[in-house]
Amino acid sequence: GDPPQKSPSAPTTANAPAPTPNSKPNSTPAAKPIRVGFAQIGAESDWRKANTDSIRNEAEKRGINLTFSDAQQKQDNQLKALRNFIAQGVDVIAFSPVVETGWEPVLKEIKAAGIPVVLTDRAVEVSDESLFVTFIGADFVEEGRQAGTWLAQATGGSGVIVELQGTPGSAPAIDRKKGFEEVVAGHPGMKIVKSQSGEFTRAKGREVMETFLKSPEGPSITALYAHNDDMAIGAIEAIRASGRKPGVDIKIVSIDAVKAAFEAMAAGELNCTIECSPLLGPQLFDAIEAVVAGKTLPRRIVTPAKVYGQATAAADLKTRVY
Amino acid sequence: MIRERQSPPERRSLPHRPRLVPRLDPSVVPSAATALVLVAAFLLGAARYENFASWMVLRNLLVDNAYLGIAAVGATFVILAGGIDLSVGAVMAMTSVLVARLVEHAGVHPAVAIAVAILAGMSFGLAQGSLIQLFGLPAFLVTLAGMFLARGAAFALHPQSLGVRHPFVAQLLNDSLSLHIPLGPRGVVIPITVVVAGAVIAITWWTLRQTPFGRAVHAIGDDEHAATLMGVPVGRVRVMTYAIAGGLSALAGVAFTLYQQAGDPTACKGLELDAIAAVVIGGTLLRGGVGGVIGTLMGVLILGLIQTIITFEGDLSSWWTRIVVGVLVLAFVALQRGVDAIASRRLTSAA
Amino acid sequence: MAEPRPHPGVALAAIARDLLWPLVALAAILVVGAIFAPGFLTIGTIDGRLVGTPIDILNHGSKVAIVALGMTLVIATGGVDLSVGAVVAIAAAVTATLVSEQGVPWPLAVPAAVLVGTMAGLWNGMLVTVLRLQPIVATLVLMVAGRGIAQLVTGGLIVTVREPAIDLIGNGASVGLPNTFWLLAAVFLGLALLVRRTALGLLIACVGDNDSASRLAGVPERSVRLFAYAVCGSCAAIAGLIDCSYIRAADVNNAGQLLELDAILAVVIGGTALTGGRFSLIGSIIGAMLMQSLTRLLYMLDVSAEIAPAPKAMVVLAVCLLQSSVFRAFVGRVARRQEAGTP
Amino acid sequence: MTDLALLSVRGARKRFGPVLALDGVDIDIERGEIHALMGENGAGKSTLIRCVSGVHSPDAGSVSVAGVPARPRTPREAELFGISCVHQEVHLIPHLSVAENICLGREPTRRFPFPGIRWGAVRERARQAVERVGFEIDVRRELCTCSIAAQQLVAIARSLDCGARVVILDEPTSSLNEREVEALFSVLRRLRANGLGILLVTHFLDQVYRIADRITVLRDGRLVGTRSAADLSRAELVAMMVGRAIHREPRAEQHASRAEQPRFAARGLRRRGALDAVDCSVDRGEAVGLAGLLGSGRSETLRAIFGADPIDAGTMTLDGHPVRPGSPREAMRVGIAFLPEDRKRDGIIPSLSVRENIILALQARRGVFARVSNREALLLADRFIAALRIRTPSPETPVHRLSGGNQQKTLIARALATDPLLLLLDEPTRGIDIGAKEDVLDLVRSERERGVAIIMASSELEELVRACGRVVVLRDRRSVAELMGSAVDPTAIVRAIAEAAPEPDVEIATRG
Ligand SMILES: Nc1ncnc2c1ncn2[C@@H]1O[C@H](COP(=O)(O)OP(=O)(O)OP(=O)(O)O)[C@@H](O)[C@H]1O
Ligand SMILES: Nc1ncnc2c1ncn2[C@@H]1O[C@H](COP(=O)(O)OP(=O)(O)OP(=O)(O)O)[C@@H](O)[C@H]1O
Ligand SMILES: [Mg+2]
Ligand SMILES: [Mg+2]
Repeated sequence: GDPPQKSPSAPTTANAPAPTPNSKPNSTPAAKPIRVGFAQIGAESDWRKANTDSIRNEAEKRGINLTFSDAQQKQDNQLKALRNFIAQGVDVIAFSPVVETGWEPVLKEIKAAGIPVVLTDRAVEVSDESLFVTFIGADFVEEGRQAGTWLAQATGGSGVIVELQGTPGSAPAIDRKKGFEEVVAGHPGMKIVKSQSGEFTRAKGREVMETFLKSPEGPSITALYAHNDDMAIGAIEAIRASGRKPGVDIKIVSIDAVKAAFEAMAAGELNCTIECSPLLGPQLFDAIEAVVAGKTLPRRIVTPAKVYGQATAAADLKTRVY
Repeated sequence: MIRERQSPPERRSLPHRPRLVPRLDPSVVPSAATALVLVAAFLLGAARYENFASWMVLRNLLVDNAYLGIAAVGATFVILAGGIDLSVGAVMAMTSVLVARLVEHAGVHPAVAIAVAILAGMSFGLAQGSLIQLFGLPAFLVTLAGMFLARGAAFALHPQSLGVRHPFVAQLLNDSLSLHIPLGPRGVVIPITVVVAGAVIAITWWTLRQTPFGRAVHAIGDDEHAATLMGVPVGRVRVMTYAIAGGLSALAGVAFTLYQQAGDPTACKGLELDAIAAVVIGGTLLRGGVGGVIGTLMGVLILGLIQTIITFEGDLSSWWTRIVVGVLVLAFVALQRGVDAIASRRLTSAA
Repeated sequence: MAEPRPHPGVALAAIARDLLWPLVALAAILVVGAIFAPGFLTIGTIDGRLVGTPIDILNHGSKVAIVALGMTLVIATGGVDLSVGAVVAIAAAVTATLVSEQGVPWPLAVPAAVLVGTMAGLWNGMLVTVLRLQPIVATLVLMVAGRGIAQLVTGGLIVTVREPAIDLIGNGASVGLPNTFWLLAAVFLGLALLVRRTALGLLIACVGDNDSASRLAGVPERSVRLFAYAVCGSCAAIAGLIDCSYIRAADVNNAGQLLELDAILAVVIGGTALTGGRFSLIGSIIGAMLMQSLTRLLYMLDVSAEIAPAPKAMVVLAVCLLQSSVFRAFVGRVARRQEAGTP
Repeated sequence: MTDLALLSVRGARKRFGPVLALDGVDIDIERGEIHALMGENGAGKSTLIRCVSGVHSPDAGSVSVAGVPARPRTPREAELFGISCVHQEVHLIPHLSVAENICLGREPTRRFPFPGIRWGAVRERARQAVERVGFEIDVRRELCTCSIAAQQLVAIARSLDCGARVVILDEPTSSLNEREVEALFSVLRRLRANGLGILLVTHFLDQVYRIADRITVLRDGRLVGTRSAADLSRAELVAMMVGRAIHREPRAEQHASRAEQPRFAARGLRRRGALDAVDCSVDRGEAVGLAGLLGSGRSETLRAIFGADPIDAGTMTLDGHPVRPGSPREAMRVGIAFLPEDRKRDGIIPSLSVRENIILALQARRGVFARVSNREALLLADRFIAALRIRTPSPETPVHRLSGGNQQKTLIARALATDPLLLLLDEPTRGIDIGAKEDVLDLVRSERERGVAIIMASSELEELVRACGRVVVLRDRRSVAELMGSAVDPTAIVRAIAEAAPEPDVEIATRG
């Protein structure tokens, strides 16, 4: 996808460009409420928490009977939950897969039971595309590209960059790295000198940044790209402790746009964050209701990535809900 | 390893007179307690949730826990022999990636790949067992290191998850090799992984109860020094238990690969603790020497049932899910303890 | 038979012998670091405090070391505590919520967090001593549920802490060295006094070595165990404070993840047997610092995070092999055989 | 003649760190001979046996079986050479059945339909094996539910089951009563008649002279000599063992006058399944013995008094005040000390030092915060090491390195260090050599003279008679008689024990 830039207005993802005609059947068609089984990855971050809240609130608002399951970041738990959804006889199953592979057998069972599947946030890799109806979520590669593009602009296409990657093997980590590298490859002046996993956490982000700063390349670092805001915030601590000014001596760009990132931007310590909105609830249930109503949906519904900078941070902070 | 002593054995009157009432075999008490708890939990679920008491739920319980079952059987061997194996989950991940890699990238036939993976797992277990036996290193430590190594190896083999698309794998799972049981509206299909897990449990039961090797496993777990003095080849038996556990972890990894038709280096994190919990809930003492595989089977089912109950509960937040899992595990262990204690008091007073 | 009279020197020699290999390994890692990772041993100053990788190691290692100290006591009683990671999260959550959301002043919030940790430890101890659960299982319960409790406290969010006093714990320095180091020193001294000046050390070792005999010798076996778990909980809570201070927030999902394994490894490397009995507090600190140095070294050598556990495992195995008398005897035999083989 | 010896050891040497446990020991065991191995605690008897049976490998020396060099590296290999061994502490598997314990490692198996153990055959063989030692037990029972004595007999049955040519028994009689000892000896005689060689370690001189053909004595790891039992007087034997003369203390004089108020009195102690109305009292400066058959409730009585097991009914008074210790701790607080019967399980803290083991009870009594200082601990340790002649390289040696007898003395020292009002001794001389036995009995006497009240359970009537002025006889978990003054003598005790004891109820019936 190639989402256009939009003006900052908080939870407006429902009117994203993709969902086609049938995105607003707001009254439930049957007297009996729709039963939806949703298998969430876990509650590993504020982003995820906002995502969960959005889905729950929206379900409540629309009077949908939601069976919610939390997989604690484990695929096996999620698989069990999906099978139990079949046993419970829900009308629609939605889930955010922990990893991309490994869903084929269970999706086949779900299909055999005649239950439509909607994916959110992360995709699955299956040989048979008919196993799910649609996938609603951001494009991680695009996010990486946006971050790269912003950094290229901010630094005039040059810089000594260090990268804090996400959890090894996870789809966002792989794709955000890929998108960013694409852009960097187009700017001979930009160089990624260090790249390590900070496992998406503040503490690891801080620790790894400390080592970056103490390596021989340390003094020459001018920019940091972090796969999520938490790692960037951890790294800010490390930069400050090393006697350099985060956001000034070292430009920092990260992804997610959680509230803490806006606080950091307002304080001038973070330069830019790319939004990957977690508020997927309205979009998700639009899609689900459409499926129940028998309408066809596009295979891919992209939630747009949006770039936030320091300039508007203080104002944005007031309107952030997560 | 981690030692937990029980209260001293029940002292019973020595003079042996023939009994009118046949005595309950003390070794079955813990398993019986677990079974009781298991049935009670299921009935509770059935009373509380609609659609709970269905063949589908029972089948899911088996399908979703087959690989954990196989891994837990391996853990049973090791724990009975007085050791512990923390490498289970990592070895599963390693073998699942190995199979995927061999099949998808090297074009090896899945059957061969599976054989290679199981051999790899056994060798891994063998290496761990040898370190433990030859140099007297604590099992906890060696297998913890093993866990790190195997996890590293899994990532080195392939850094992301990798789907297995070979038709043979699909065929392994398709109807021809599965059990069809005409129950419920659509019939129940039991995939091959469950059948394999069942066979593993049956064979293990036989091995542990009916063969000299199995008795030696119990003996070295109970009192290693005595077993040595009694001429049991302690070293060989111990190393064997780790090799078997490695092999079974690998088999579990294969089952996992079939289960989701993919190899994933991040898979099964922390599964070793589930396996150990299953073994312990099943009444096997971590100290070794006492317990058996039937208990483990029930322990696995109890853990699975907890998951099912949580899904059926339907609206637990992440934290309540964790808290409920913790509380339920505690409740099961405590209940089992209680039933066990009451039963053995019965036994003593009957004596 | 002439009885050689033991004097303090004997005890010191014994300690030195036990710590030899962990120290050798630590030195080896530092040397490797100095050679292959430029700047690994460099120490400079900023604003009158020392900075550099060794200081970072001290700073971050202190957190693990404090947990390892508590864990040492539990392991010495023949148990193990898998819940320390979860207790770290709970303590961080309690501190952050009290300070940031309830507006409780830090001098109350900090003891409250430690108290909560102690209670968590007591809970574990109760399960072990009263319900007689096996320690792995007993503490597994809190390991699973504890993180949930922490999330419950924070509502699943990362709670930011802006209290300067708390910030100082993990990010400040006194007399040139990080405050975490001084905190570690204080915990160590406190515990060392407690176990050496009172009979606790002896009683803990007895209970771990043979609990039934200890009971018959009048040792209050349950209280001793309870005490060990409670101390372990408090230590974990202190680590929770540090964790909270490092990132100026309570990140309950990630705080203390896998910390139990690090702590156990540190204890074992430090020479305390997992079967219980004799223990060495200083050994555990060395173990923790060794693990932390290794982690740093691997970062600096650009070893990717997914592979990094493997070399760590190797080092742990190597240290334990060196400590194992069986292994040394084995090496000795092989060496002698080779000597004999070469005429 | 030596060439033909069934088992022959030459120049065995074994060093444990600083201790030279064996120093060039030679021993020969002939066909059809019962050979006694004697020596004080720590003389190296068990070490010698372990070297022969493949537990330890000797540093130097040779072993041959019927002239064929044999160097067993594992107990299994030793069995293949025809050497079978019953070790000093019971070494069996607690949670396996008696039958399995007897057949473990050599179970009869079948191949069809599945390979597995033939349980019927296992049980049958086990039944025969226990019958051979003249002992009756349900072989399906879990071993840990049997008493130590029964376990000892199972171990012996096991060793005889494997068709060995040389049978080695390390203190097999230490937990057996007279009757069982006699049964065992008749088995040994039968084996001797069948041409087996038997090596027997025991501290009981009577038993040695009753059964042994030759006697080998070790002292401090060195061979003192091998003599024919018939030519060796007791005095000479003792001199060989200890290198000094033992003066036999006269039997305990009767306690002068029964005081108004006994120091300790127990009435109607009852505990379901273990005790059934036991009365017993003891004055200041008196030693009271508990006599009875195996399982008659002696240990249970002592444990109940000490609060180690809860009682269901009964009263106890100490100096007139009612006491009812709910735990050993409480018992110790009021001044009761206890020496447990099972040294390995309930006694030693294996990896702690002798010093720490000695002060443990004292420390526990004083409480956590009143630490026994190093100085005081060393003084105490030195005092008891000297007083009890504990043979240890240093007070800092881990106690598991000591020989069994010296471990026992360490435990007695632990009890005495608390300076108790009432001392409970359960089999205090089990597994102790005569020198040490004298030491212990001396100690009992001197403690008694200091005013300590002592209750002592022992299977050795001789010893009981010598140490105690009064003996309470237990039968079927009740106190049935009390012998005093001149009535205290072994025959009277045996009569009291046997009186009205219905034969079939005694679980170990002598056969053949
Ligand atoms: N495993 C061991 N490690 C260190 N020292 C040992 C070991 N086994 C025995 N010893 C030492 O060897 C010496 C001989 O001990 P051994 O057990 O052979 O004596 P023993 O004659 O059997 O005595 P007892 O009659 O008390 O059983 C003792 O000084 C003992 O401390
Ligand atoms: N190890 C044991 N296992 C089971 N029952 C026992 C055991 N020891 C004793 N008993 C039972 O407890 C009761 C009292 O035994 P206790 O040990 O007090 O006897 P004892 O006279 O001291 O015999 P022992 O010679 O074994 O020391 C008896 O009924 C006996 O059968
Ligand atoms: Mg001996
Ligand atoms: Mg007794």
